[in-house]
Amino acid sequence: MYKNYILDKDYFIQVVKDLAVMAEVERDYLTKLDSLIGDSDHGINLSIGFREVTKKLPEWENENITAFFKKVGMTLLGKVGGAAGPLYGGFFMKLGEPANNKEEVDFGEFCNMIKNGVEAVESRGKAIIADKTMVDTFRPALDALMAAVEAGQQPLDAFDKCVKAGEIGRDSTIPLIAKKGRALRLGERAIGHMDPGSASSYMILNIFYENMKKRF
Amino acid sequence: MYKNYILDKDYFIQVVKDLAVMAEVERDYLTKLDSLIGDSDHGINLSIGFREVTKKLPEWENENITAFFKKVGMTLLGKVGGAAGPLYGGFFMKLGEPANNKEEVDFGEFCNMIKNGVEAVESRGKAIIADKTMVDTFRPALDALMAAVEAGQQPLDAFDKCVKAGEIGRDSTIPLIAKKGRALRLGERAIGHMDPGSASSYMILNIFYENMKKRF
Amino acid sequence: MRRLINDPYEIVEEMLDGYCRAFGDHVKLLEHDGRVVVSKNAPKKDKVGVIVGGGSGHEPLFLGYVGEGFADAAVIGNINTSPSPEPCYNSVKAVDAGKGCIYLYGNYAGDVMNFDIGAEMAAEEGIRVETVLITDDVISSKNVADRRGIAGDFFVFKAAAAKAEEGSDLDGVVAAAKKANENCATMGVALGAAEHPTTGSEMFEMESGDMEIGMGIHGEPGVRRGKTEPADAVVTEIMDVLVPELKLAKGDEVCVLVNSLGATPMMDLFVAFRKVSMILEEKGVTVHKTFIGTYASTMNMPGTSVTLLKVDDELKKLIDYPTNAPYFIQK
Amino acid sequence: MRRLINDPYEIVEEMLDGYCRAFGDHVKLLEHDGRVVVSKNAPKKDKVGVIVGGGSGHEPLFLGYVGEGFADAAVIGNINTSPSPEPCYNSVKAVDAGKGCIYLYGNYAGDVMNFDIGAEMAAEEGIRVETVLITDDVISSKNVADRRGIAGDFFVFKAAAAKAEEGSDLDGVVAAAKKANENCATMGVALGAAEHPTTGSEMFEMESGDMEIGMGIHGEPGVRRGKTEPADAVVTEIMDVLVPELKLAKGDEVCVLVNSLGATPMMDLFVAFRKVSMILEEKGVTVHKTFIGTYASTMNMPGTSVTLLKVDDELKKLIDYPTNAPYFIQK
Ligand SMILES: Nc1ncnc2c1ncn2[C@@H]1O[C@H](COP(=O)(O)OP(=O)(O)O)[C@@H](O)[C@H]1O
Ligand SMILES: Nc1ncnc2c1ncn2[C@@H]1O[C@H](COP(=O)(O)OP(=O)(O)O)[C@@H](O)[C@H]1O
Ligand SMILES: [Mg+2]
Ligand SMILES: [Mg+2]
Ligand SMILES: [Mg+2]
Ligand SMILES: [Mg+2]
Repeated sequence: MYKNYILDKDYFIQVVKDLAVMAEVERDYLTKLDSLIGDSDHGINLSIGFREVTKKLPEWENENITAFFKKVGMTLLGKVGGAAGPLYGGFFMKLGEPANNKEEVDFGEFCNMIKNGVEAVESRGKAIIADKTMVDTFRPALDALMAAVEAGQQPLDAFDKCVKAGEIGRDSTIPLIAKKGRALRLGERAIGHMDPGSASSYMILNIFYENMKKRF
Repeated sequence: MYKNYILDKDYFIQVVKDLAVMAEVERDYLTKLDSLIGDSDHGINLSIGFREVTKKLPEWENENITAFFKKVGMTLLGKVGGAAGPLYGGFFMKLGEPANNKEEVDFGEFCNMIKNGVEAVESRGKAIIADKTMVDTFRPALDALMAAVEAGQQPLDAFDKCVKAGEIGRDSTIPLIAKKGRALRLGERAIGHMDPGSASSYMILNIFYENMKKRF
Repeated sequence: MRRLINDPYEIVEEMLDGYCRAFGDHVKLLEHDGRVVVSKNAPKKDKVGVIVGGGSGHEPLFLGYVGEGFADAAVIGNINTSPSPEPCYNSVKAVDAGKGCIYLYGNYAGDVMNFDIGAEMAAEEGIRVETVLITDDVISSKNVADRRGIAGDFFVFKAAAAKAEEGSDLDGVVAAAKKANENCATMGVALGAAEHPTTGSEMFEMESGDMEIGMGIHGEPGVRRGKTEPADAVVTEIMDVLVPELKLAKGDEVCVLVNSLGATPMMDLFVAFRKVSMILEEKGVTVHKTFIGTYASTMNMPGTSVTLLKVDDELKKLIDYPTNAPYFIQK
Repeated sequence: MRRLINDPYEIVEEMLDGYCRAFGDHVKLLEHDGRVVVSKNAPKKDKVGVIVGGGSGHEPLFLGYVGEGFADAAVIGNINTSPSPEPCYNSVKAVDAGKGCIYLYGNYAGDVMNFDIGAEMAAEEGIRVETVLITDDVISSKNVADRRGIAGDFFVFKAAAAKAEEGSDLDGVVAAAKKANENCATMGVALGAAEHPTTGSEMFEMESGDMEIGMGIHGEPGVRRGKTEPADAVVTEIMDVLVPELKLAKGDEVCVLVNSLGATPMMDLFVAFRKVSMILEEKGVTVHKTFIGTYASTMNMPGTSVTLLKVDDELKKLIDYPTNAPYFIQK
């Protein structure tokens, strides 16, 4: 069904490059979010991780999609630490698996990649919806994406739904008390603040989307 | 010649009480002066010293002038430390000596008291005019006082000369490079700043003067 | 920013290089992993390996306590960020002497995830690694298991390390660490923020003259912000939490740690200890040993924490055990 | 103000009370003079009395170095202010064992006046007291005799105290102190001001992001103010002064002290030492021993100083001499 909608290595490389730019541009904003209910480093953590990714990126140009994202994920896991290291490390390491060592995937396969990545975050962090974490972005985004695919929508429509649901999910963290992560101990003092990981997760999904618009 | 101009214990007690008030009111101003070319504590030092003096003052009410100022000076010496402790401690300890254990002095004897006090500062600190210290206030003030006495001037006129000369001396420290005290190492960076000790010395002389005006 | 640094993205590597240049007779960096500080004595024959770690920015915490009679290795993360799994695993490989290893670190989600992966990797090679999470920050949660680890790290590390030195097996070391952790309670107050070298600015906003009770050592928000009160009042508020937490009663003995979070004049720590001591005296609680200084910091955050460790004969012996690490020497 | 205090006019007394409560097995206050901290071992039979002192606010400087193998007494002044003559004299009475005493303190006019009166009072009772003024702050004056004493105090105290422990007579102790002082050079940089508890505000104005090279440990103005440069550049500027000052050449040996003025993260000290070490390495100068931490502070002033002590066999032995004072323990 999505056979004509192909995402190749160039697409994914561009996404990763854009993620690295995002990590710099949004570094202080994400860190500021973390300062209100965490430990003021979420943006810095991503920047540290993606700087390392950027440094190594040229070496990975000949890898297939599975191997490529495994390296991206391993690099984040190894360089970042904290909660974001294993979570986003896991996300990217698992992202490539459904690509089955190929050089390109169609949109349907890509959706399975996203699914695999999100599930990695969930299984590593054990967070569920309304715990005030990145899962509040990822899970509804994934559900919306899968529902749209199920309904046979066009890729851009489907991914628009995905991103929009992620955005709503991200904003849904604002009134929550946290059940996971550093904000957990804040109790009611966490209310009124957006979870930094939910914000960065939204940015990540959106970069996949923006690049997709240039393709489809 | 000055036999009719009597300064009694009450006068000196009032002077010391006013000095204690001055030390509080001017604490931060004198400290600020010291922050520019010293170590930011001259006003604090005086405040610490005169708080102790105030605490003990009631015990000293029956002392004669000599013993009274000895106690004031000893208290400053013991409580203040730094440069100001020995210098003002010495000033007050020696101030009372020419009063020869009496309960009151005439203006001529009082001038000798001032002379004795100033000389104590000079002999303890070994500073001379233009070293950028309290001597720049005290020495010209003393010289002006003695000249006026020599010329047979009225007490208030004579002490007015004394205080005015002290004020000019104080201001004369502004353009100087320091030869003594902490400002010594500043070289040309001391230029443009008033010496804090010369400022407090002027205040001290002025308090003697203001109280004298209420008597004569 | 009021800090003297070079490239903030290199600060951890430069710090570790400087540290090992300074204290090369005590420690070295692992050749193949620049985030693991290992004691020159490790692995020590027939001794359980004691591994501590966490994010940078808490110095001397973690690396300063690696050395003779103390920890065998410290695993170092980025600023305020747990180390990643690889160095956690590498530290085990470096210090294990066949008797297994213990991981000791503050209870933070990030640290747990990363150290756990390290432990799994070690387990795959048949090396047993046990973990004791430190949870001394009493104000951080009602639920003990959710509490953070802060300055109490020092006491837990010390007790476990001494137990390992005494030749105990891993279970014994775990038991000693747990016992120290259970008898340890800390509460802190922040008077301002640390400056993060990467952003070049303060980690959160706080007006001069304000204080925040219960703030974490990563600058995590505490429980109450208000005007700074006199030292004696603040210490009293802290002791009113710590004393019942440890159920201290007449005749009990404690060790006390008055800790600077980084930018507190030592003078103020002595003033604070004075009140701690007076309150304990009043309650008939004896002080076995006092530690005052920078033991667990948040870079240049102004603030102070008070830790009490309730001690019995065993804990006293473990705390008193001779140690010669660069930032904790005891005869 | 970002400090936790009570009445600022009581702060020195409260600090001393807290200190002696904490370290009562090492030191005590003189019963009849609350400004003299005396070692529990003093007077030590047949030993020259080693007395250090100066204003408060430099902790652990002065009181922290009183103890076994180190100073016999510290005389404590108000904040940033030399002690008055009486405690200077009382300290001599308390520690003199018939072999005379040495006064060691930084070269400040106020300290000289007060300690000199103390020495005169002791002389009247036939007790010989010699003074060695410490003048390690190289940038404070071209004229060596006019220079201030700052973090180098630590090395001079250490050398003199060890010499006294070895049983030397007063002349020998004086000679050791002079030798250490002559071979010692310090230069510091401040990045901001300390907050004075009495005024409740910063001791001078300095914008965040500025630095002042050569500022004194009482906040005395230095030689140059400008934008804060990278750590390596600042350390290089400092070393460019210290190395020629001590005429260091290939084959020479030094001890290094990288000192926090109070509010410097330890991380930054290690980064600074890294560059010190690299520069010395390049010049073929060996480091005998390194000290990094808060050794001489200015309450909560952000800033760092670097001290080099050029050592020969005698000085090495004196610096290495075992010590057990609350703020300096060495095996
Ligand atoms: N158990 C978890 N599951 C999912 N996400 C989590 C979990 N714990 C924390 N997070 C996410 O991680 C974010 C914090 O990341 P970061 O600041 O980089 O790490 P750290 O908390 O270690 O400083 C939080 O905002 C939250 O979204
Ligand atoms: N040798 C000296 N002779 C006279 N006055 C001096 C001398 N040294 C310092 N002073 C005076 O002392 C003042 C400083 O006093 P203070 O700040 O209380 O002491 P400190 O310098 O010890 O901090 C200077 O401003 C100067 O007027
Ligand atoms: Mg964070
Ligand atoms: Mg002064
Ligand atoms: Mg973190
Ligand atoms: Mg002073």
